[in-house]
Amino acid sequence: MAKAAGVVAAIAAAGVLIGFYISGYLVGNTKVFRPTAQGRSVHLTIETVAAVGPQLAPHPDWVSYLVRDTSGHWRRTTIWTLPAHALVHVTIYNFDSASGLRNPLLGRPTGLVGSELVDGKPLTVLPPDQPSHTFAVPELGVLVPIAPVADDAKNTCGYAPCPLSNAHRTITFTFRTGKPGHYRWQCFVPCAAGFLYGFGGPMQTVGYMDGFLNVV
Amino acid sequence: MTTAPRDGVIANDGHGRRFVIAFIVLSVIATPLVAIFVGPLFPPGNGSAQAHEQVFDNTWLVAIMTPPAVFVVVFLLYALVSFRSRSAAVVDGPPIRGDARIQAVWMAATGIIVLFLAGFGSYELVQSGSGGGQGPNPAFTPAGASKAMDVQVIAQQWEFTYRYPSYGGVEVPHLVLPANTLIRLHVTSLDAIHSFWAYQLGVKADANPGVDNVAYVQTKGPMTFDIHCAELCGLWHGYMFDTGQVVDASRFASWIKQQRTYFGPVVKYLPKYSTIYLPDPQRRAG
Amino acid sequence: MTAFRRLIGFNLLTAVVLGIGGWYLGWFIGHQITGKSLDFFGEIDQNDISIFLGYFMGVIAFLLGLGFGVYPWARMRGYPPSLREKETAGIGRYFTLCTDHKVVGIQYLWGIGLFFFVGGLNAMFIRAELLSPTNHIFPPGQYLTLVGMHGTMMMGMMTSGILGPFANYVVPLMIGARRMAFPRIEALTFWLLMAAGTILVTTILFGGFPTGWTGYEPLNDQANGGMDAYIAFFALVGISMTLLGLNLMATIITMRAPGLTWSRLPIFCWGVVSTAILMVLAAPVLVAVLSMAMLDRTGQTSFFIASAGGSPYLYENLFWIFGHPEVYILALPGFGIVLELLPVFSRKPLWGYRLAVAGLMGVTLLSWLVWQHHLFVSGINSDLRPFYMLSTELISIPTGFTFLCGLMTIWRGQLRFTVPMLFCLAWFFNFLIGGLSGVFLSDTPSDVTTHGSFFSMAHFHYTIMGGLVFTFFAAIYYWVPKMFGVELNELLGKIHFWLMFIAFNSTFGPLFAVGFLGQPRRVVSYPSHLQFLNDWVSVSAFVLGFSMLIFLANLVYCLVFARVPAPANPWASLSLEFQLPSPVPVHNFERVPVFTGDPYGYGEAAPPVGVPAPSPAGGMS
Amino acid sequence: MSDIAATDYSIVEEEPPELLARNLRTASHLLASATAFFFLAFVFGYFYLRSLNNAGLWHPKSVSASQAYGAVVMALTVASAFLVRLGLFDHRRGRRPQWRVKGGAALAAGLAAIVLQIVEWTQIGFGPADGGYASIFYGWTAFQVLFAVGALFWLENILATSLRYGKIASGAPAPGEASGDPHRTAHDIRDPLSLVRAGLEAVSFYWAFLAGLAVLAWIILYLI
Repeated sequence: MAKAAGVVAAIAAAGVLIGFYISGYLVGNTKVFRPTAQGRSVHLTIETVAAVGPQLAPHPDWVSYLVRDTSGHWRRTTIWTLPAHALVHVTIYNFDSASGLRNPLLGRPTGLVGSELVDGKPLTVLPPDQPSHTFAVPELGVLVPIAPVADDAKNTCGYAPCPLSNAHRTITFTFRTGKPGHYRWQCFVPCAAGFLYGFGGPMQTVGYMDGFLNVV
Repeated sequence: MTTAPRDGVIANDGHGRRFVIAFIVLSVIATPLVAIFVGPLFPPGNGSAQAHEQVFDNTWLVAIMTPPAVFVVVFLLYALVSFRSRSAAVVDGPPIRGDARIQAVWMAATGIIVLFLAGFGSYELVQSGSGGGQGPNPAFTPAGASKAMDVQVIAQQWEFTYRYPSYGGVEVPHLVLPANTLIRLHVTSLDAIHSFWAYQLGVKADANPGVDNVAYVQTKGPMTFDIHCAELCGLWHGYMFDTGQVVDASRFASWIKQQRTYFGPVVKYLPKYSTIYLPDPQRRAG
Repeated sequence: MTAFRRLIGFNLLTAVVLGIGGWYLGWFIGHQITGKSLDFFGEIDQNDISIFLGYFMGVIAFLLGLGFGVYPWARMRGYPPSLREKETAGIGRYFTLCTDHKVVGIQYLWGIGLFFFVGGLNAMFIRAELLSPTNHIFPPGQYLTLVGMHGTMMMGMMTSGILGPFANYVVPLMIGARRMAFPRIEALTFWLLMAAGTILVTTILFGGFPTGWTGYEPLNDQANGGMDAYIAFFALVGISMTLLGLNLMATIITMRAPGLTWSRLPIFCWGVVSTAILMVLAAPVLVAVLSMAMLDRTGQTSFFIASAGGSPYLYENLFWIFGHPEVYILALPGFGIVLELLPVFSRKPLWGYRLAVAGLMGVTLLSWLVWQHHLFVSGINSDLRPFYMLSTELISIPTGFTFLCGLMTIWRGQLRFTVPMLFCLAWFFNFLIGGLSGVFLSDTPSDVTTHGSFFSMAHFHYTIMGGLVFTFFAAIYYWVPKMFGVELNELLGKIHFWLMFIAFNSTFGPLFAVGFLGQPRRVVSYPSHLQFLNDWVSVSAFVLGFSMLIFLANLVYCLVFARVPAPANPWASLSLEFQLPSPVPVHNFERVPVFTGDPYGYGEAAPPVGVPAPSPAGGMS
Repeated sequence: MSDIAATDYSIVEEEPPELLARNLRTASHLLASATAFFFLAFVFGYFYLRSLNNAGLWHPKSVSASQAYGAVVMALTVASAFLVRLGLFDHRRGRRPQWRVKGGAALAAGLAAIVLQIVEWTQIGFGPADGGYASIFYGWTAFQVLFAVGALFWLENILATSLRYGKIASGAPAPGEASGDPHRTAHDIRDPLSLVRAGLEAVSFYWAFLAGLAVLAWIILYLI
């Protein structure tokens, strides 16, 4: 009897350990955000920040994308559910300064409906020393370079969430989602300072500079 | 080597002969069947001269390997059925400790197979480089390599882009190649190691930072092909895929013209065409 | 009072407490050296120096807690050493530094088994993720960590999978020795391995690592802090392997009983010697290359950064100079087990003993000359490819010797299909598939398609899982009755075998096709037309995982509940370890045995085996 | 699993006294092989990176190691190994006091080499970040120091045993002195002086091997 109890206890302990182990791998998921759609049209409001801050993430110094939810709060989630064959109108407020592209090709916006507007002016190409980030969905051919806040700007944002009263650039553009699928999006600017080739940390962790578009 | 009695001396009951006959008969039947029916199923198809060679090579390999496979499987089946112990008590078998003749035949047979395989593979490789990346100074080039068209594949985390040095050094995000042309692909990387795998073209070449990895491919007719990254390169390795196209010459000309117009504004910002780029590592330095 | 004293002595509990304390001390010191004030890591909240110092000081404290400090401290002060420590201290000796090679063998069996199941659990998660062509359970970064954990855990831990438990346990018994040459080093190899495995599991706390088991640069340098766990793990495993190989080699060279000449040495010991040679020579290269990677991550060096005067090729070359011998370190003990067990269950002498030894040694030698076949499309030395193609394919000649000797041993035998025999016979089939598929990878034109795809993954699972894990289980079923003095249930064993064999082939067979159809390795997402094959593989993999549970159930049932005492020689083997009572007395032999022949004299009028003149040692309970 | 009751040790034969010497000799050879392969990685790295010279940063002009420090460190290591070898000859001839003097001098020379190496790092004028050569230089010398510390620790152990039993002609410590357990006396080395000879033979070989590696390091890192 004692033996059986011991074995049952051992199995239970193993189960707890395994559950704990799995949970270690599942924590990296961020919550899915679903913007409200009007027919075949969706508005997304995003901000890109130089440091995500201690409130929103375990790594306060990492760069990150944030998205504005329906109640107007900035949330750190990069998995967005969007309707298929829809027009997505995106507004990005960028609070970060320039990092520069390694491949200047990626300064040319592609795959958009209409053109990319930076502070209301259409953009043909962003010179390679300027982008602070890009918003890119390679499978949809979408690539949007994001213009930087000037290095000498006043009132720059420290830790996110950043209010619009801080120095920022406004980028607006529209793209079409296409057929249902699970598309990754990422940033192509080596903006993860302190990591080799600027591509570690936030650039390799979903929830900061990478995410998914769940097109349904 | 050994002084123990030879197999036949113990009991000349025909086990050895029966096995050898079964092996020969089954090999003779199976080998051509495998070569004819399994061989053509092998990848990567007939998308390029290199892909075609690989299928040919794979067909030969599988045909050569059929007899050894038949040997081991038939041997095991025969032995397990014939020599299973039929008594409940533990009975010893005959104390055979070796046979120099069998050993010599085995060594000769495996040696011949191995040398043939290596010779055959080398011959196939030397002919054209077989579509693999060969580094900056390819040792094995196909005929007419000096007139090949250069295309640069630039891998970065996590996308391939392509440069056409003979068309004003324009860089584009998708690969289109002209049909029936010998292409010299220069594969390089701007950060981690990637591997450019154009599956239907039979091309695979690692993209290393600071290295010009050259692979030759002779395209055939118009087709589309899949491109994957085949070397673990970080978070989006599994999503680093794309589709490329082979189109006939006139369509290629109009396509490249269109690309030069669209990407015209960015060409002036591109670095001068070079076989390698050495980006600033942006170390975690103080 | 004595129970309390026992708790605070040198044991696992003390070691864990001290280890955690040591970790925090190292972490703290690391932050003092490179705090944010120094602007060394100014912009990231990741301090690799802290993590490494934490791991190394944690390991040192852990070893001190186990009592490894006593001996060097005594020697430093000039005291002569005691040869042995804690041999007869009851159940507690399994949780501390113990120098009885039989205790270390059993420690290894449980320790390795634990991490083997952790590695297997990762495989289940990987296959669960691959049920769907898109990412759906684990985030892609965590998926890569799972892949890396599975590969690294298996490669690192199972390297000692046979040498750890079985060579440590039976080699001294087979060669008529009372102990290993260096009993404390033997214990050290085990505890280092346990510390290493624990370190690897902690990678998830620092963001995991994205590189898979190969840890290629420069991705390695770019990765999160979890990469440091990989580096520390593999470096410790490398040190453990070097010492394990050194100890086994020294034991076999110096401690063979009288009459046990090299030509009478049991073939398993030859397998151990060949493996140990590779361990002693290859593992230091691994430690060196990981040290370089560590310096790149912490010390600003640029061994592997092309833009700063280094080269990622340096890593690839050095890693595979270790890595290819490493895969033979995994395979060769399996050869030894198969050739050792077949005579017992065929009731025939080992056929072609010298050829078998030549095969093992030939593989050992040739495995050094083949490493660039991993780099056929990497763009280095294209003119050397015919050479590496030839040298790689030449390995099939000595491997063929093993096949011939094994096959001819069962020819005309009196085959008894016991569970260990079934696992050995499965080895032939698995290794045949593994070996033949290897030809596609060694042939450069064919390798262009198969390299880096699921084909190569299926190939090495056939050789390593089919070659090592199957023989690992053969060894368990063969020697556990000797090690624990308890019989294992044969019916459950056979169910385990058949389920495992069928599920194994059903898992990895289709993966050849998946690779040929163009699915690269280590992807979280794949073309949707490959979903059927991937789902088939996943379901088979779950059955494979379930077969392991049957094994566990068998083990628990037999060792905890049934406890049927095993006879001293359940297999009627002529090998020396089965001439001893079960369990084996502490000092193995009352009198040193004298050999007059090898242990394979089945069917011979006067068995030429040197059975010692043992009266089972007195004082046994 | 059932526990095994204590075996009656008196029935167990004693091990042949030369076994320890054989074990240590084998181990020192194997350890030297392992060490050789460890440093082989650095030798390979040196010539590989040198031949590639990526980004022209293999060996920038500003990077030059100090010839004086390098030569002195190498010479001290070699001298130390030579002294150990001389000490071994003394011990073989039974001149135990002379061996102890030479052993102490060897220890001092070895420690001086390590200290000088550390001083060199602080004085050298380039850091590990300065290209391929600098990486190899720092990596190689750092591990050279680490291995030297290990070998010197081994030498110190033997010297300490030798000093502790220096006064007696054939050392026979009190039963159980080593293990602290009078019931396990059978497993003490009965004659610690035999241990000194075996250990000395082994450490002399290994330390001479490391000195050879130091010469190799000097040739590769400083001369060519």
